[in-house]
This record gives sequence, structure tokens and C-alpha cells, in this order.
Amino acid sequence: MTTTANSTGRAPEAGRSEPVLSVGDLTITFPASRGGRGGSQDGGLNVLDALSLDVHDGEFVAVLGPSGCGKSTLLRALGGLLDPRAQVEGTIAVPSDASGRRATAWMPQRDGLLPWRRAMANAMVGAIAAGVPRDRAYPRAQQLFEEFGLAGFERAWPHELSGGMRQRLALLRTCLAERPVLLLDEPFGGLDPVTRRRMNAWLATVHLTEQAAAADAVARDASTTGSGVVLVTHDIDEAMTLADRIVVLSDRPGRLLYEARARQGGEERYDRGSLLSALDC
Amino acid sequence: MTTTANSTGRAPEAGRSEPVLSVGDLTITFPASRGGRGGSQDGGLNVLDALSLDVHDGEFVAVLGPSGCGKSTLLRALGGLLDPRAQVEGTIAVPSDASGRRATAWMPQRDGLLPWRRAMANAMVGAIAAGVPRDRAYPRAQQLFEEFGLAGFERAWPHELSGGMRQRLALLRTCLAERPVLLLDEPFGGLDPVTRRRMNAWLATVHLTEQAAAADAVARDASTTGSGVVLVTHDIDEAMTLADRIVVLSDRPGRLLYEARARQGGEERYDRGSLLSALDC
Amino acid sequence: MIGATHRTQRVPGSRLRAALIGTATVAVLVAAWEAAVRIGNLPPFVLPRPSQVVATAVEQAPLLGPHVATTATEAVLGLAMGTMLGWLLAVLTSAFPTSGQISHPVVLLSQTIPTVVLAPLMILWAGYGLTPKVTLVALTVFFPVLVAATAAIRDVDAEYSDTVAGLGGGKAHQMWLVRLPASVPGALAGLRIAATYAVGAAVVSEYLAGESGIGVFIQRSRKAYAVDQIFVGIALIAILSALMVAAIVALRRVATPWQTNLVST
Amino acid sequence: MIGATHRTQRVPGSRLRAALIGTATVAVLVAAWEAAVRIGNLPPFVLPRPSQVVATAVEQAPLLGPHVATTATEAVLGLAMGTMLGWLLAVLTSAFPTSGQISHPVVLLSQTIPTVVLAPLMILWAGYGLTPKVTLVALTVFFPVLVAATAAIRDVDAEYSDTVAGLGGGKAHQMWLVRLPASVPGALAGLRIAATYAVGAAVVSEYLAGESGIGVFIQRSRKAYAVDQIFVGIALIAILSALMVAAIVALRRVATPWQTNLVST
Amino acid sequence: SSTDTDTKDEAALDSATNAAQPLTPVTVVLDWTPNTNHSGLYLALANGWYEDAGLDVTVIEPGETSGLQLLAAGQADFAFSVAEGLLPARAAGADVVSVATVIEHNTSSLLSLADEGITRPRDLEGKNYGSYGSDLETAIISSLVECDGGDPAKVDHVPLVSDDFRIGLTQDQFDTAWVFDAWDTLRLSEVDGMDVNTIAFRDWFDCIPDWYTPLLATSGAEIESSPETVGAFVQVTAHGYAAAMEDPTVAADALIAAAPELDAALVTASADWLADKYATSPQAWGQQDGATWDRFSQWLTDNDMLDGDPSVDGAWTNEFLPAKQ
Ligand SMILES: Nc1ncnc2c1ncn2[C@@H]1O[C@H](COP(=O)(O)OP(=O)(O)OP(=O)(O)O)[C@@H](O)[C@H]1O
Ligand SMILES: Nc1ncnc2c1ncn2[C@@H]1O[C@H](COP(=O)(O)OP(=O)(O)OP(=O)(O)O)[C@@H](O)[C@H]1O
Ligand SMILES: [Mg+2]
Ligand SMILES: [Mg+2]
Repeated sequence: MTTTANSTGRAPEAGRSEPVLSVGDLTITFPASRGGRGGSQDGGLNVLDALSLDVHDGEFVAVLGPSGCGKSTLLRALGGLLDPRAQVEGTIAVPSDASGRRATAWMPQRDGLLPWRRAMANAMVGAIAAGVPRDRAYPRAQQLFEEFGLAGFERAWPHELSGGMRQRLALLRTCLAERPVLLLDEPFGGLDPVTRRRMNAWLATVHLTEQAAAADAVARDASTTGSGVVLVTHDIDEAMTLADRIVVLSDRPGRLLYEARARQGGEERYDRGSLLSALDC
Repeated sequence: MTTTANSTGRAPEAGRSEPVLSVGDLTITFPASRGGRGGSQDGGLNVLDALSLDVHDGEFVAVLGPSGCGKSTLLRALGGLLDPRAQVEGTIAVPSDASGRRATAWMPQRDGLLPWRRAMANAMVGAIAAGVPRDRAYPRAQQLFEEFGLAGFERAWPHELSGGMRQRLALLRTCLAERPVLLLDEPFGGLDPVTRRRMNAWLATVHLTEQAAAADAVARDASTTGSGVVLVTHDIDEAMTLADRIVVLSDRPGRLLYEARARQGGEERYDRGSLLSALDC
Repeated sequence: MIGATHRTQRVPGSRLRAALIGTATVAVLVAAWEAAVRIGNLPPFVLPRPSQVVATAVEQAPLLGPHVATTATEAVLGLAMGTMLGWLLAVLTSAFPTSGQISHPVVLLSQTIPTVVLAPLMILWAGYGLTPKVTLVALTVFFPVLVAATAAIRDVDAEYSDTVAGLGGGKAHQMWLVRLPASVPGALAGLRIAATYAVGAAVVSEYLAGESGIGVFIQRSRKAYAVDQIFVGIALIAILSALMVAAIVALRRVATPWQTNLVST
Repeated sequence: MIGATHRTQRVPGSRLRAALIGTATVAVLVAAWEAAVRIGNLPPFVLPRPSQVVATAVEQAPLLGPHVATTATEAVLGLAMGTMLGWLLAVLTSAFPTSGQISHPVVLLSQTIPTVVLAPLMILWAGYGLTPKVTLVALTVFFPVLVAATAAIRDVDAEYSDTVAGLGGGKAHQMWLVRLPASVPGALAGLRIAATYAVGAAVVSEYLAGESGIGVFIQRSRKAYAVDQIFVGIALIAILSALMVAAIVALRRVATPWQTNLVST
Repeated sequence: SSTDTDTKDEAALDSATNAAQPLTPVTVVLDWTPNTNHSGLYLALANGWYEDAGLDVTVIEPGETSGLQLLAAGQADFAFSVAEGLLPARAAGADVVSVATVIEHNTSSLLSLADEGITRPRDLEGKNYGSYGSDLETAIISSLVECDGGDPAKVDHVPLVSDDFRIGLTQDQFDTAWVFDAWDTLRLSEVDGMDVNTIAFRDWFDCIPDWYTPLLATSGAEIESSPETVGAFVQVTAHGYAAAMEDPTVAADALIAAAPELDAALVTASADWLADKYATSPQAWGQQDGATWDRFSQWLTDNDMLDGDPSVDGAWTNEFLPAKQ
């Protein structure tokens, strides 16, 4: 059951242009763990099942689905970070930059802060890894520490930060990489509602503009395509507010269960009812 | 501003009996980190400010508050797990069992699964640490693996589990400890809405009964008090559904901003409006 | 655009590869040695050619068996004893810091007193048999295991001990559930160092008062100016050491099944 | 019910305490030694009394300065060189497994060839000066650093390298941002082992060809059958080693500021 | 060698008849790895002569450990040692006694390559002497050079790296070194065919003292408690050396059988060379001379190498040897 709704102004119609990022018939199976996983999973665990998904230029795609269905695995596959033991079938195509590297920036579900770097140094990891010059990244980082409510914690060690602060720092780090395609794995999971809405708004407005600029910059060098965001979340409201398209995966093995495009103009961007019923399956 | 609403049948009126767990005028300050935290936080970070909180027998208290206000720090203080460098003022009283140990079971915000133990062995850590006999804990663990949707993953390593699966496993482990007082730090943070509600319901019904029984068992040995739950969450609906009392902390340093008891009988257990406005402060 | 069409990808047979590269390296080294001696025209008493050494080894083969057996026995027993000792001490001192502060100077002394000084005392106490040699090997071995295991225990995330403590676990539980398993990779790194030293330590202990063993063989060969025999002895030490290290690496796979990133070394 | 009223609690002065306990242990050991010799009535030729040793040390004090300086120089230089070497090799081989597979046999050989065999070749190549001794110390030191750092790098959570790779970081970034810092605690554990061995290695290298140094002092004393002087030499080795270890422990506090759980050892 | 087999059979018979009487365990510590200095011991062992005398002999190779320490500590009954070790040990309070000298005179010499032209002590001027670093060496070399009219200050002492003198001499690490003729000199000249010169100490006893190296020592306590065992052991050993002097080939075979790692050519040459050096006659093996002990002890004292009184008279005895003086 695949439902398609209208698209927003930014996101082009499906099939109209080459997708920025594309997954075709992706099936991922994890082998039995060493010493056996035991129970029904022996002989391998099928996580994603013939999943196809395109992200077009400027599009913001939210991925929803039950816990353990393969959302993080999908994001890892897009980021080129899959466990090498995983068996992968199907096609994955992601944009690359001038130097031939993936044009993606991935934010792991468990923040991935480096224990041996202070908060600011952890933020700069994004810039360093992506090759963003320090004199551009550092002032921006300072400003984002302010905006993200982390000011004063520049020199704190990760273990001295609260769970939500860690997550904000991880998002900050990801944004400093200035990559055209963002792969965000539950970036707002540990935040209180107020902070969450604030961060949502920030991502929607400020960042998407900058990201498109980054994509343009990359595109000028290479002959690559534009920008995009893939956001994994469990928050339906967040998905409906932010995303141009919502994708719901089924229980493991994750298959495409539901897909909807945001309605242009109107008050209700999505049909909440059908979305909820897809999630309740 | 402290608001008090009606109490449910289970939770006794405030002041009517000795509290199970009690915090008086608790102020916690973290010293400047090694090499200085820099910025405004130099000279120490005041996290909790003169916080007082009683939990009575059988009571389920939800703690809400902005990210970084000190919720996890409060739970650590109750569990006796505070960073030894923290400066603590005020009183903390928690129940102890027959052998003089704290009668609490703490679930950390970041699951705390041991990488060198498979899923089932990690679950059993709760029973082992709390001294619950294996022949009682193991069948229960098997049953809970089923109920928590983890069946088939008994022999998986923690890094082979999804974020939400890890969190469910951590909760499972905490419950196997069979302690009268539960200290849960965002136990349902990484779960999709469906799984989340299912886990909520499980905690509300099945577990609370068993936990009261555990408290009775402990009480029979020693002359200690009953059971209780302190739940840190960012989900307002979850708090309203589960809790007998909701406590909202202010921005750092965390002070008591709002307190409400669930109304007995009626449809709306809490006044959503005043709760939301407290959170929006 | 990075694109890929996947059909079940698998990790290559990296263990076989490692073994092949290792063998090739040794072969190249030996060839270089042979060439160096021939080209440099070094007299055989400075550095014999590997071909000579092999010839001598073949010739002496019947003699070597008992020597090798003696040394291997000492090394294996000493390694086992020393590892146990070092690991236990690491776990103990991490649980009771005072015991560490007390044992620290003794441990340091045990590592700094030269064997030549220790040996007469050791013979005084343990006689001439296997005991003093196994003790000397154990003394060499226990230290790297102790230090590396202690470091591993210390570096383990406080999160894990807190989790156990937060469930009501006492010192013993933290030890058993967290410190002990957390110390395994470190102890194995120490053991990897120790295994390399064990055979050498056994050989040195044989210099002190031996009747059999590779050390005795080398010592007799040295005094008899039989340089090629000395190199046979060295080759035996290297081979035995390599076997010990291989055993430890294999042990690591078994002892830390949760670690998937077990590459090389 | 566990209750507590808190007023600012602080960590006790555990470093002072550790130093006191350590000193006390050494004092007890020395007293036990004195008592054992007196009660066991051992000839000083077998084991001299500590009081005798102290008397000899005082008497010989003017002689000792240059010897100690030589040995300390060799040990410190060798330790620095060996550590650099071991650490670099660890980082390198973790990034390029093939380089590890190639260097592995060479490294093993370098650790198993007895010094007595290596020394003449070393002198052929480097002469009598400081170089061969520093080289021998470095050769002893680099191995524990290599192994412990390699283990630490290998055991670092894949999560961290993934994070850097997921942001576009290449091999070099993963090395610089993750592997190198992650190897620091391990390298320090190796260094802790190495520091204990460094002085001893310098002393052994002086046995081989020295004109000055604690090793020369001990060797001369042995040839002169002056057992009390030998023990003066041993005491010097122990003291120098203890100083080296103390320096490494201090270095650890500086080099790993993110670790708060820096207890004992 | 049919006589060899005969004696072995006899020994076997003897020990079978003596089976009821348990053998007395005796531990002997060597001063080095097995070599021709120990020929008598190994020959006696091979022939079972110790068993015949009621002794069960265990031989220990001490490596770096001094046999005298083991004697003093009661861990050994006999030790091969040297006079320059025994006297300081006594001065330090160890009751160790020499019961026989293995070789009648010191067979040390200074070895050099013939090209260097070092034929007498004063030729050492301007040369490098490869030194073990002991005071005794410095004193002996100085005495030799000075006595021969040279300037000891002009001899350069460099450390010995390897005990393989071939490396040191040919690789220009040093020009000359202190060696033992019966082993090192023979190795280089006879076995390796190198062209070498020696300055034998025995040719310069006017300048330096003679001393006993190696010798066979036991402890005063052993002599006190079981003089019969000491007597039996020394007598059988003397018998062994006497036999070695009479038939060096048999002695060499016994040694090679016990330590097959040794170079047969070297052992044979050494056994031959030593046959008439152990003593003036097979019957006289082991005899020590009070005057030699006194002169050496005095020389050590004069050169500050003896700290205390070794009571020289108690340092040695010929009492247990077969032919008493
Ligand atoms: N490295 C791995 N090895 C084996 N199995 C794995 C591995 N990584 C993930 N899995 C399994 O794959 C399945 C999907 O995991 P994934 O992390 O993608 O879920 P998810 O959709 O992100 O869930 P959540 O919302 O709980 O984070 C899970 O059952 C998990 O156990
Ligand atoms: N060990 C520590 N050392 C120094 N500062 C700390 C330490 N632990 C926590 N803090 C600081 O205390 C404050 C409160 O942290 P805490 O984890 O209690 O917040 P929280 O309310 O749980 O937030 P969240 O909802 O984001 O988890 C934070 O500013 C954090 O930086
Ligand atoms: Mg996930
Ligand atoms: Mg928290």
C-alpha cells in the first residue's frame, strides 16, 4: 500500500528529475551472530526487504517505523557505514563531492561524541572530517552553541553533559560538516518538547537554506546533484511539520508500508488519520 | 508556584504517612571541570537548587523539565550514583532492604548495557546485582523478552540491537532486580509511539502490582516502607497517563516549578493547560 | 554520485592472507640475511649464513628435542602462573586500592632487580629444579599482564559500574560483572607482551643453573665458539615464541567474542 | 532507610595517602630484609644487610654520580625513542593492516633475539658510544608500547570511527581524530611497563660494552666479589625505575584529562 | 676402547652389590659450561667411579651464579672456582676452602693477532686491551707492562663485547684480550687456523704472581660435618684427572658425550694440550703450594683487591688428595 500525496513547492515531483539519492530493491540481512543469536533468528536476520526510496533535490524525507524495523540500518547503508558482515542486495546511489567522497553527513542514534574531546572540539569534528576550513567553521560553531543552548559548555567533556545536551551537540557537529545530504537518526530523541520544537524550527528554516547553498557549492565543483535530508524519527508531529515526504516502514523486515507527500498550501500538510493507521499496523 | 491536585486511590495524601523516599532542600553543584569549563560556568555549575520532593508508598511520580535542568542528576543522587566530585547540600533519604542496601533500581538514560554480555545475560545483570535467585529471574526474563518484543534476540550482543531494543532491554533488566523503588531515566525515549504505549501500559499494570509485592517482601524482613516509581520523561501524555503526581523542574538550576496530583475518578487526570504552561515557562 | 549494486558481500579470508604475508616476510628476511653475509663477505663467526644454520640444525636435531621440551615446559608453566597472578592482582588492587598501594613497591622491585642477583637467592629458596625457572618466567610475565589489565579496568566506562551499582550490586558484583570482563582485553594485550617474553625469560633462567634447555644449549655453544649453533638456538626461541603468541591471539578470539573488530596483530 | 545530610563532600587526598603507604611498605620490606639476614645468619657474601648496603652507598657516593648520570641518560633517551617508535608503529599498522602483517615477524624477532647475540652486531654497526645502548633500550621499550597501543586502538568502539567516517572523514581523519587519541591510554599502559624495564635494559646494555653506568659499576663489583656494592647498584636501579614510573603516572594525568576515574597504580 | 667398557661393567656390578647402601648425594657446581677443565670429573662420572665410592653426583652449570655463593649458602657441596674469587669470599666471611687445584699453574695468557706484533708485555703500549672490567685485570696488565719496561698508562682498556674473541680481534674492537690457553688460544690457532700470538702469564711469574685457576672448593662446614664424603669425592676426582692425563682421548670422549654441543675438534685439542699441564704427574694432581697462595694473597692485598683478612692458611688444604705431601 503506497499512498502519494501532493508535493510542496521545494520538492520536485517524483520522477521529474534525477534523484539526489536513490535506493533500489534494497535487502539487508545480518548473519547469525558469533556463537549464534539463538531462537528464531538463527541463520541470519533479514532487516530490510526490497526497499526502494528516492530523495530528490531539496527534499526532506522523514522515515518512521516500529523500533527494530531497520531505520538505522537504512541510514547506515546510505552513509556507507554498514557492518561489513551484513549481506546487501540491491542498489544504493548517493551523491559525491569533488574529491569523490560521499556528500552525506550522518548523525548516529547514540550521539557518537568522542570522550577525549571537549564539547567544542567535538563539534569541530564535523568540520575537520568534512574538510570545512576552521576559520569558517569555528565562528559558526560558537554561534550555534549559543543558539542550541550550549553556551558556557564549550570546554565541558561529553560525560559532563546531559543526554539532551549531548544530542544537540551531535546535531551541531553534523551541521558543521556542511554536507548537501543529511542523514539524521532520531536527532531530537532526548529533548523536552519545548527544546524539541525550537530545534525543529531551526532545522527547518536556517539550516535548509544553508544546506542548499552547500549543495550548490559542491555542485559547482563536481557535476553532482543537490541537497536532501533523511530524518528518522518516532515523533509524528515532527515528521508532519518538517518533512516534504513521510515514509513508513513495516515491522522487521522493513518494507515500504506507506508513503505520503506534504500537501501544498493547505492547513493540514498530511492526512493524520491515514498516517496513524499506517503506523498502527 | 506549587499546585496540588487530588490524589488517586493508591497514593496517600501528602503528609499522611512517612514518605518512602524523601529529598529535602537538595542543592547540587558540579565543580569546574579539569582545565576549566570555560565561559560562564567557571567556578562550578549549580544544577539543582533547594529541591524538596517526597514519594509516598505506592506513588508513581513523573519528573519533567527542560533538557539539562538536572533530572538525571536527581535520579543519580537518589540511586547513590552521583559523581564523587559533586558538591551536595541538603538531605536525601531512600529506603533500604534487609541487608542494608538501597532498595532502589536505577535505569540510566544511556541504557548501560554491558558490551561483553549477550542480551539475556545483560537482562540477568539486574537479578544478579539485586540478589534475585536465578531460578525465579530466568523464567521471568524469558517471558519478558517475549512481552517486550525481544524474543529471538536472547543471544544477540548489545551492538547488534537497535536503539529502541537496547532501551527495552535496559528496562527489562531494571525490572528483574525486583526492587521496591524504581528510578527510571527516560526509559521510553527511543521507542516508536506504538511500542511506547504498549510499554507504558505494561509498566502501569503488570509491573506496579509486582513491585508492590516486592516492597511487601522487603518490608517483611526489615521495618522499611513501601514502593514507588520516579520516572523522568519528556512525554507529557506519558506522564499524565502513568503518574500519580507530576513534578516540573525549572531551567537549570532545577527548582520545583510545578507540582500536580492526578484527579481521582474524572476523565482528565490532570489539567493539561496548566501543565503545558508550566513547561513553556 | 557513488553508486553500487550489491550482491552479498563478505569479509575476505583475512586470516589466511595474514599468514601468507607473514611467511613471505620471513622468507624475504632470511634471503636478505643470506645475501648480506655473502655480499658483505662477513666471516661466519660474526654472522653465519642461514643455510649453514639450517644445516647445523638438521645435524643437531636429535640433540635438540629434550632441550626444546625443557624450555617449552618452563615457558608454558611460567606463563600460566604469571598470567593468573597478574590478572588476579589487577582485579584485586582495582577493588581495594590500598592493596595496590602496598603491593606497588614490591612489584616494582620484582621487576627491577636483575636476574643475576635474584638467581642465587632463588636457588637458595627453591633449589635447582624446575621451580626457580618457572618462578623467574612467572615473575617476568605477571608484570605486563598486571599493568595492562589494571589500565583496562581503570579505563572502563564508569557508566557500566554505575549501572550495576544502581541495581543494588555491591563491590563483588561490580568486580564480577564489570571489572573482570572489562579487564580481559587489557589482560590479553599484557599476555601478548608476556608471551613474547616468556620463552626468552625461560632461556635466561637456564643460564643461571640449568642442565637442559635451549639456554643451556646456547650457553654451551657460545663457550665452544659454535656460532651456527647459537643461531639454531635463537631460531628455536623465535619459533617457540611465535607459537606462544599465535596461541594467545587464538585465545583472544575465544575470550572476547563480543569484539567484532578483531583485525590483525 | 538510608539517610544522609550533606555538606559539600570532597574526594580525600588520595595521592598523599598512596605515597605514605608506599613509603611504609618499603620501610617494612627493608626491615624484614635486615631481620632475615640477622636471624638466618646468612653470610654477607650471600646477602648483605641493608644497613651495610647503606654504609657502602655513603662511602661510594662520590663514585656513583657519573654512573647514575650515564644510565639515566641512556634510559630516558631510549624510552623516548622507543615510545615514539612503538606508538607510531601501532597507529600505522592499525591504519594499514598489511604493514602490520609485514612488520609482525620482524617485531617478534627483535624481541626474541637475546641481547648477548645482538650486542656484538650492534657494536659493529654503532660503535661503543651511547648509540648502541640507547638503541637496545629503545628496542626493549617499543614493544610493550606497540602491543598495548595496538590493543587500545583495536578495542576502541567502532561507533567513534563510524561517526567520523559518516561525516566524510577519510582514513587520515579516523586516524587523527579517533585512533590516535584512543590509543593514548593503551600506549600509556605500555609505557608504564616500558618505563619499568628501561633502566634495567640500560644496565644490561652496559654489561655488554660500557665504560660508565650502573651496569659497569655492578659488573666491576661482581668481578671484585663486592656483594654490598652490587646491592648499592640494585638500589640505584630500583630508585631510578621508580622515578621513571612516577613520571609516566604524572604524564597520564596530563595526557588523558578526560579520564576522571584515575585511581591508584 | 674396551677397557672403558670393562670399567663400566665393573661399576655396574659394584653398584648392584652396593644397592642396599644408599648413595650419598653430592652436588658439584661448575665455574662455566662443561669444558676440558672438568675432564676428570666427567671421566669419573662416565666410568661410574663416584657410585663405586658411594656418591651420587649431580653436576650444576651455574651460568652467572657464583658457585662459592652456593657453597656458602649450603646449596652445593663442591664448586669449581678460582683463587681470586675464593680469597675475597673468605675475607667477606664465607667459609670456603680449596681442596685441590685443577691445573698446577695459571694457564692464562694475552691473545692477539700475529699482525699486531704483540709478543711481550711492553708491546701493549698504544694498543687496545679488551677488558672484562675487573680490577684484577687492570692490576695484572699494569704489573706486566711496567715490569717489562713499558708505560701502563699507554694501554687503552676497552670493554669486551662478546666472549667470541674472533669477532673482537678481527673487527678491530680490541687488539688483545685475556684468554685461557687450553680453550680460547687453541680454538683460534688450532681449530680456526688463525695466526695468533700469546703472552703466557707463566712466562712472567717474575712480574706477577701465579695463582690457582680453576680450583675445586668446598665449604668448611662440609669438611667439618662429613670429611669422608669430601675425601671420597676428592679422591675419585683426582683419579679421574689422573686418568685424563694418561689418556686424553678417553677424557675428551667422556666430555663430548656429556655435552654433545661442544666442538669435538676443540675438545680433543684441548684435552691433549692439558694432559701434561694439570700437574707434573698424574699422581700429583691437585697439589697446592702454600707459597703460591701466600704470594697471591699478598699481591691482592697490596693492590687493594682484598678487603679484610682471608686467613690464607685456612683457604686451602691438600689433606684430601690421594698423595699427601
Ligand atoms: N551489526 C548488527 N549485527 C546484527 N544485527 C544487527 C546489527 N545492527 C542492527 N541489527 C539488527 O537489525 C535490526 C534493525 O536494527 P535498526 O537499528 O536498523 O533498527 P531501527 O529501525 O533503527 O530501530 P530503533 O527505532 O529501535 O532504533 C534489529 O533487529 C537489530 O537487532
Ligand atoms: N559529572 C558531571 N560533571 C559536570 N557537570 C555535569 C555532570 N553531570 C551532569 N552535569 C551537568 O549538569 C547539568 C544537568 O545534567 P542532567 O544530566 O542532570 O540533565 P537532565 O535534566 O537529565 O537533562 P536531559 O533531559 O538533557 O537528559 C547539565 O548542565 C550537565 O552539563
Ligand atoms: Mg535506530
Ligand atoms: Mg537526563
